[in-house]
Amino acid sequence: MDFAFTPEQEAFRAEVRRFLEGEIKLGSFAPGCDAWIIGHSPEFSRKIAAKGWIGLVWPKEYGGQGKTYIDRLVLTEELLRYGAPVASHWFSDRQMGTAILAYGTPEQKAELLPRIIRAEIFFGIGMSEPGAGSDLASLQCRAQEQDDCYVLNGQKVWTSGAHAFTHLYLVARTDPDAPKHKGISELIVPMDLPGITINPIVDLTGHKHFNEVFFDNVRLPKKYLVGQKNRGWYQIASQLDFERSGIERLMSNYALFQSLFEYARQTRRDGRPLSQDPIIRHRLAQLAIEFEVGRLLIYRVACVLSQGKAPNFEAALAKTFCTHFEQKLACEATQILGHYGTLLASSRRVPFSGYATSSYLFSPGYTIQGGTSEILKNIVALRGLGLPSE
Amino acid sequence: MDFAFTPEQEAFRAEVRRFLEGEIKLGSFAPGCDAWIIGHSPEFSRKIAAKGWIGLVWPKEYGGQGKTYIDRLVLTEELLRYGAPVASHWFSDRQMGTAILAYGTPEQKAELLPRIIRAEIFFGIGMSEPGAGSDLASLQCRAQEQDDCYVLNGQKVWTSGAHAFTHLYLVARTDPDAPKHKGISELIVPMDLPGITINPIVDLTGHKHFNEVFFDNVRLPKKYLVGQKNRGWYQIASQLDFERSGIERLMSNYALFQSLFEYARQTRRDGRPLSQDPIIRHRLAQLAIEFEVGRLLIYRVACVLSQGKAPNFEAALAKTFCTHFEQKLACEATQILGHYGTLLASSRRVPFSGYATSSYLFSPGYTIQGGTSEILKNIVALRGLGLPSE
Amino acid sequence: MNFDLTEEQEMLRKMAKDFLANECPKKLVREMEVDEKGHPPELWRKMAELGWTGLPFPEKFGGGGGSFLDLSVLLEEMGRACLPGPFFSTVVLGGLTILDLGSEEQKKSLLPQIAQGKLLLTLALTEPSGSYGASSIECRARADGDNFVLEGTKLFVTDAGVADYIICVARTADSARPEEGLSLFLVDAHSPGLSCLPLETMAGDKQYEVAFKGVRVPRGNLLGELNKGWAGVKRILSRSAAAKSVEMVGGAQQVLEMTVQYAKDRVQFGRPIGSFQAIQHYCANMAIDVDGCRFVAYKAAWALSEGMPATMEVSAAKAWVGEAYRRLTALSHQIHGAIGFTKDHDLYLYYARAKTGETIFGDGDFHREMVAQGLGL
Amino acid sequence: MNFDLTEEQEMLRKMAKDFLANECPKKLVREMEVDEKGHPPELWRKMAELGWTGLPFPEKFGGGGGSFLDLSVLLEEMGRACLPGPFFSTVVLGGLTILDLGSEEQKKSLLPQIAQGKLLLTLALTEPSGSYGASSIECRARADGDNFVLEGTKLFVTDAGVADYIICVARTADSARPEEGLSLFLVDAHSPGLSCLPLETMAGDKQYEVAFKGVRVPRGNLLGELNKGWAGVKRILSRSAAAKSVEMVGGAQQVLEMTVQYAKDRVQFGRPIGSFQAIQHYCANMAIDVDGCRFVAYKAAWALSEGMPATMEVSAAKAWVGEAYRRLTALSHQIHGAIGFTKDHDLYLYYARAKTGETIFGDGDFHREMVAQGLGL
Repeated sequence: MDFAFTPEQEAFRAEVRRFLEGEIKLGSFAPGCDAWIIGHSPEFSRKIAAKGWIGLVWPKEYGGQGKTYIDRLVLTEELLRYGAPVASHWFSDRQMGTAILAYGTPEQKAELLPRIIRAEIFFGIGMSEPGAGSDLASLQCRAQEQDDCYVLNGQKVWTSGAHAFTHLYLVARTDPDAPKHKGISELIVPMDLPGITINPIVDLTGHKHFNEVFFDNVRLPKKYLVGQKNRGWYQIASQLDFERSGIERLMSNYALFQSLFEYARQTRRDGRPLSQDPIIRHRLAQLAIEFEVGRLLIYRVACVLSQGKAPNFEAALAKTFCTHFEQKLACEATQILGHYGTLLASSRRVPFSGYATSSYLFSPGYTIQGGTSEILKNIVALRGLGLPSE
Repeated sequence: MDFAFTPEQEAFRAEVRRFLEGEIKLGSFAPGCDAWIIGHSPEFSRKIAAKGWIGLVWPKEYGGQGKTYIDRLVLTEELLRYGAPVASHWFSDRQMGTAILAYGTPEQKAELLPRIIRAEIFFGIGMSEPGAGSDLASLQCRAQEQDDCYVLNGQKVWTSGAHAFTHLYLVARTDPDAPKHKGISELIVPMDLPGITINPIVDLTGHKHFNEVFFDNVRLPKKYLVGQKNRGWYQIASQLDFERSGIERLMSNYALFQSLFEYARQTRRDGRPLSQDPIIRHRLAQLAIEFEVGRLLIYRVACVLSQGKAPNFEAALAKTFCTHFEQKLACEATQILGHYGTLLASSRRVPFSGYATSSYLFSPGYTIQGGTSEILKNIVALRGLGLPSE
Repeated sequence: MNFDLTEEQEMLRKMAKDFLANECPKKLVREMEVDEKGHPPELWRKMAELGWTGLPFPEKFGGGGGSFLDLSVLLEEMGRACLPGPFFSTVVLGGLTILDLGSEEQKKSLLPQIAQGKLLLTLALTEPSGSYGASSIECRARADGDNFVLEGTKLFVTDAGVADYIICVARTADSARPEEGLSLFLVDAHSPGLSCLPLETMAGDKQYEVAFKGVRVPRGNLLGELNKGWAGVKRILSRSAAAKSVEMVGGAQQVLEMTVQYAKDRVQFGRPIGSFQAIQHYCANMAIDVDGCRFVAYKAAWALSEGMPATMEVSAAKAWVGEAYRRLTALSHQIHGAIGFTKDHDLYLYYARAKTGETIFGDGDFHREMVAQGLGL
Repeated sequence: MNFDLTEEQEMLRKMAKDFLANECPKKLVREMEVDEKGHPPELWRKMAELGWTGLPFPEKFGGGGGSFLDLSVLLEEMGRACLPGPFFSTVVLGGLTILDLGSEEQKKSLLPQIAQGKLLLTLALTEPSGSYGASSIECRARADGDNFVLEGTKLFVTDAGVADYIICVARTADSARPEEGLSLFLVDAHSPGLSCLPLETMAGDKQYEVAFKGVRVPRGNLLGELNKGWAGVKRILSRSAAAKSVEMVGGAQQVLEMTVQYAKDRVQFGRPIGSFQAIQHYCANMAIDVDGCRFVAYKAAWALSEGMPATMEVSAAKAWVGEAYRRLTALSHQIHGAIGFTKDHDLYLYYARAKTGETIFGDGDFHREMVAQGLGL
């Protein structure tokens, strides 16, 4: 066992930090919560790309760096620590590129991976539908073969940042007559095709990064099919593990976490710093401990990946724990702030940029998106522990 | 709404208290935890009977007092507060007499109720079997009609205090060919019949009040059938509500609850009374609040009963909450006691009679016996909220 | 021992529920979140006509002669409906304070106007420390002839923007004990030197920062005894915490109902999600919490209604209900899944109010400390 | 970053697991609960032969030259097996303390004997206050010629009844700061004036009240520097808390495995109870806790093994693992239902040890305070 990073990894971390601090000084971004979901900045992503930090673990032949998943962990941990606006390339880097590497044709790899790595194209995910949430396999969005195209009709929903992506990684039904798990395919959809309409959904914080996406006879050339037709359900599983295992499930609100401790040290209430209130000390220490436990659960997944193995229930397990932590953080932070914890970011008198309130309003989604905690616990029980299904 | 007791009820409460304090002074018992389960004292039960406090709510024609369920609440609350040894008559008073009143023949009522009320006979409950726990309806204990008897064969388990009761209220299978819910009957079994063997089970605290009870061709006269043959499953439901709704689900450890507060006030650690430690204050206050919430949930059931209505999901709901409280109490108490919370009652240096340790060891059973919390939550969801079954 | 409402109270509840379902749909609630006033005057007029704004005042002051328990029934339904506007501020914080502390003359002049819906009030208690202890009051009032002159800043003053009068708690004398030397003043909200700056909150309630700069208040507007205001403030806090608790019960009840309905309607994996044991147990947990909240909150309201001291009952209620309501809205979010994660969904309204309700008039930690003191710890 | 054990450690683990499965069945564990000594000398001899009692000592002292991490692997399996006896006391509390604080001469004379299984040790730290702060040490040692004379009472001294030496922490000088003036002594357990009275505990571990009445200890038995013992005690507590944490991980792992197996085997309503979603989610919660415990505990052990200060790592581990293990055994009880509610069921052993493990060397509250201090709160 070794819980330390290598000197090379530490040096890499220092390099990432220097870069990000430099960018903050330049005013290229201000640290924020949930920046990996809502912080879209193609310009910033291009800076990241210029550093070679997109596709860090991908093969060099496509422009990747061939580094390990531990290196990627170091990178993503720092990007999250600084709340950098990395949403544009996040999904591509986390799971789409990996899916293309696993199932794409040589042409797809050659065409798409270098462009992802150069931050020329950005991928979103089109999975959920109004009738297909946890029960993803019941999705109804149709992709019907017609000549040299798939004709797309239907609706996706809760599509993060749909307006900001150049491409959507879509799961659609290619065989309506097959059993529901056996008629699904994965497709890449350029967002500039005619027939795509995007309707924003306003989330609890007032942001509009979730969307409904409608497809009305969208003609998608067949070359955009990824992997085997009708095998999408089986291809998607590993992608979901990537979706669930990243340290963004723990550190979405790192800006809040850090600010809260600072606030508790510096703010006096009833004649002493908040941090001297034994109940608040206790709450903060417990948060710090849970953060540490969550971090280790995520590190473990990176270790599994770095050994070339696929994470399985470990990703489900880590996401369940960590997203619960994020909700608890939001809840404790707003409680410690008291009245101040009800003020919106836009309000006068709001402490540390309203992170606490934003986080309280955004955090219900953490245990839902990317697999609800219930589905994930089912996975841990069935796949991880071998319990019998119903 | 009225959360107060009437002056008559308060006077009754005072009378019960005077009596119990008198008995303690006389040395007839020492207050203890779980005394309603493990405190068997036919002698003490006869004193209670002499006061007219068994069958308080039953009709006067059988020797009862015809009082309300609120009166009974007052009585039971005080018996539990003082940890009086009332196990011998508890089940009879709580649910068996009521079941006989509801389903018994006139002869059964005339024979059994006055004897229960006079503390001449004591009933235990024979429900669980090795293969029939939560799934009670799968019970296998057989009662086969033969001449003027039912011939009993099979096994019961977790039978509280079987050795100490004169009668067992048994659920047994009278029709092995019917669907499982439709072949069950309720029977009264005098424990002195030939063919009954009792094997004690040692619980976590070292007590032996749980038992296995074996029936080997026990010949039970038919007059001991209660209600309709093969309708036992349907008769038993209301009995279970009585089993679950009493304030013993909250106050089994009242001696611990009370002692813990006293201990915290009087014990100094690190230079101040434990009660001045903000974390401990917080924990104790929360316990007090949860106790109050639990008490109200139980009082509500008594109110329902006192209006002549049957409690339903309300009993399941109250038991779930209150038994959880009891476990939390044990857990918090042992934690506050620290090292002292690991000492057995028999040890030197043990604080307040080892209530905390005993309670920690006994409390896992609270959320299991009388209906597991999972079964009870199913009931709340299905019966109370009308959610669809699987 | 009786857990039922009286027949009259049941009628009041039903009437209130129906009225609010019609007159206060969620569309209105959302509109009022971004409305400067925060309530439609027309609705206020109707509530006054129904006698709600005067419900808990004696008939001789133009009120309905109702009890605090009657008022609680109304508040519960207001919580269910997420009623916007200054009812709580005017009636609970304002009117009941005047009824408690005011002189006969003050009551005669003000309570009938409140009952008629002509006067809006609020309370300015909290200061930048955000806490509820006596030592947090730094706002000062010094005597100057026939006036007192107020200096200081109050925060989180609900509905200050529409209030006609603001009851301000200020320090009128120095003392070693922070509980001594406090007084309450009925301040004309349009006094020179008084300014209101809006705060923006997640529940869209109308909170303000109120600055007092040399605000002159006539001696006659002193509420209660000079320098002995703290006992009155404690009673205000007690009433408000109990009132907020029953209001939250209404919200919790509504969240339970809408969640159970959704669990019955929403189909995944070919069956209603409410048929999954995990969802069933979540719903059961919510039902347990709703009942617990209801009883503990109403017991506090009942005790106050009966004129009992009720400190323990109120603190138990506020500590429990505040946290349970928040817990319950979080569970509801989990059951609703993504669909609840938009501002257009009603759940948002309750989720935000649960957090606000948990904080205002003392959170769980605050009231646990009250309970600890009450227990002699 | 590597979460795997080395090949050698995996071998050690497998060997330990197999050995203990054979040599330390639950029957033995139960027998030892009521045995006065608390362990079978034969088993001790075998463990010594395997090199376990000397594992973490340098080879020059007759040890195996293993690291603290190697020792942790062994402790985890001991926790899984509920190994009775004085291994923890002798090796972790005794041997490692001598290795840390002892003079070269003390190490030479004692460590080989420990390694050979010929010497049993324990630590007498806790006093009637039951807490772990320096101010709780009231036991005194005054110099008297070539001796120190000990007076005082120690509580919860594990295995004192079989120990040959008891390391006693005593106050040797008065000081304004309670951390100053403390010293450690290696006390012959058979010294005149030393008496051991057994305490009875739920886990059946052998704890004692040890009274020192004018117990004379030669100056040469001072461990470490006079009056400067507290830093050493803190290191003892750190090692012990980490060691206890990995030991608890072994228990937690075993509880998870037996519970999952039971959920697969036990049929109710015509299906294995492990097919019910409520049970599945309980098991998932347990699995999450086991993994969390494992990593946080091993990180602490690793940090100590690497010679890092590790205060934060150890306190995070002990606070988390203590509470998680207890939570996990409670969940296991719920899944086992009535069948787990007898002393004959193995679950009892873990349930009791989880509670004891939560308390010893500081509970969650204690270690959260350590973490708070470490965070500069």
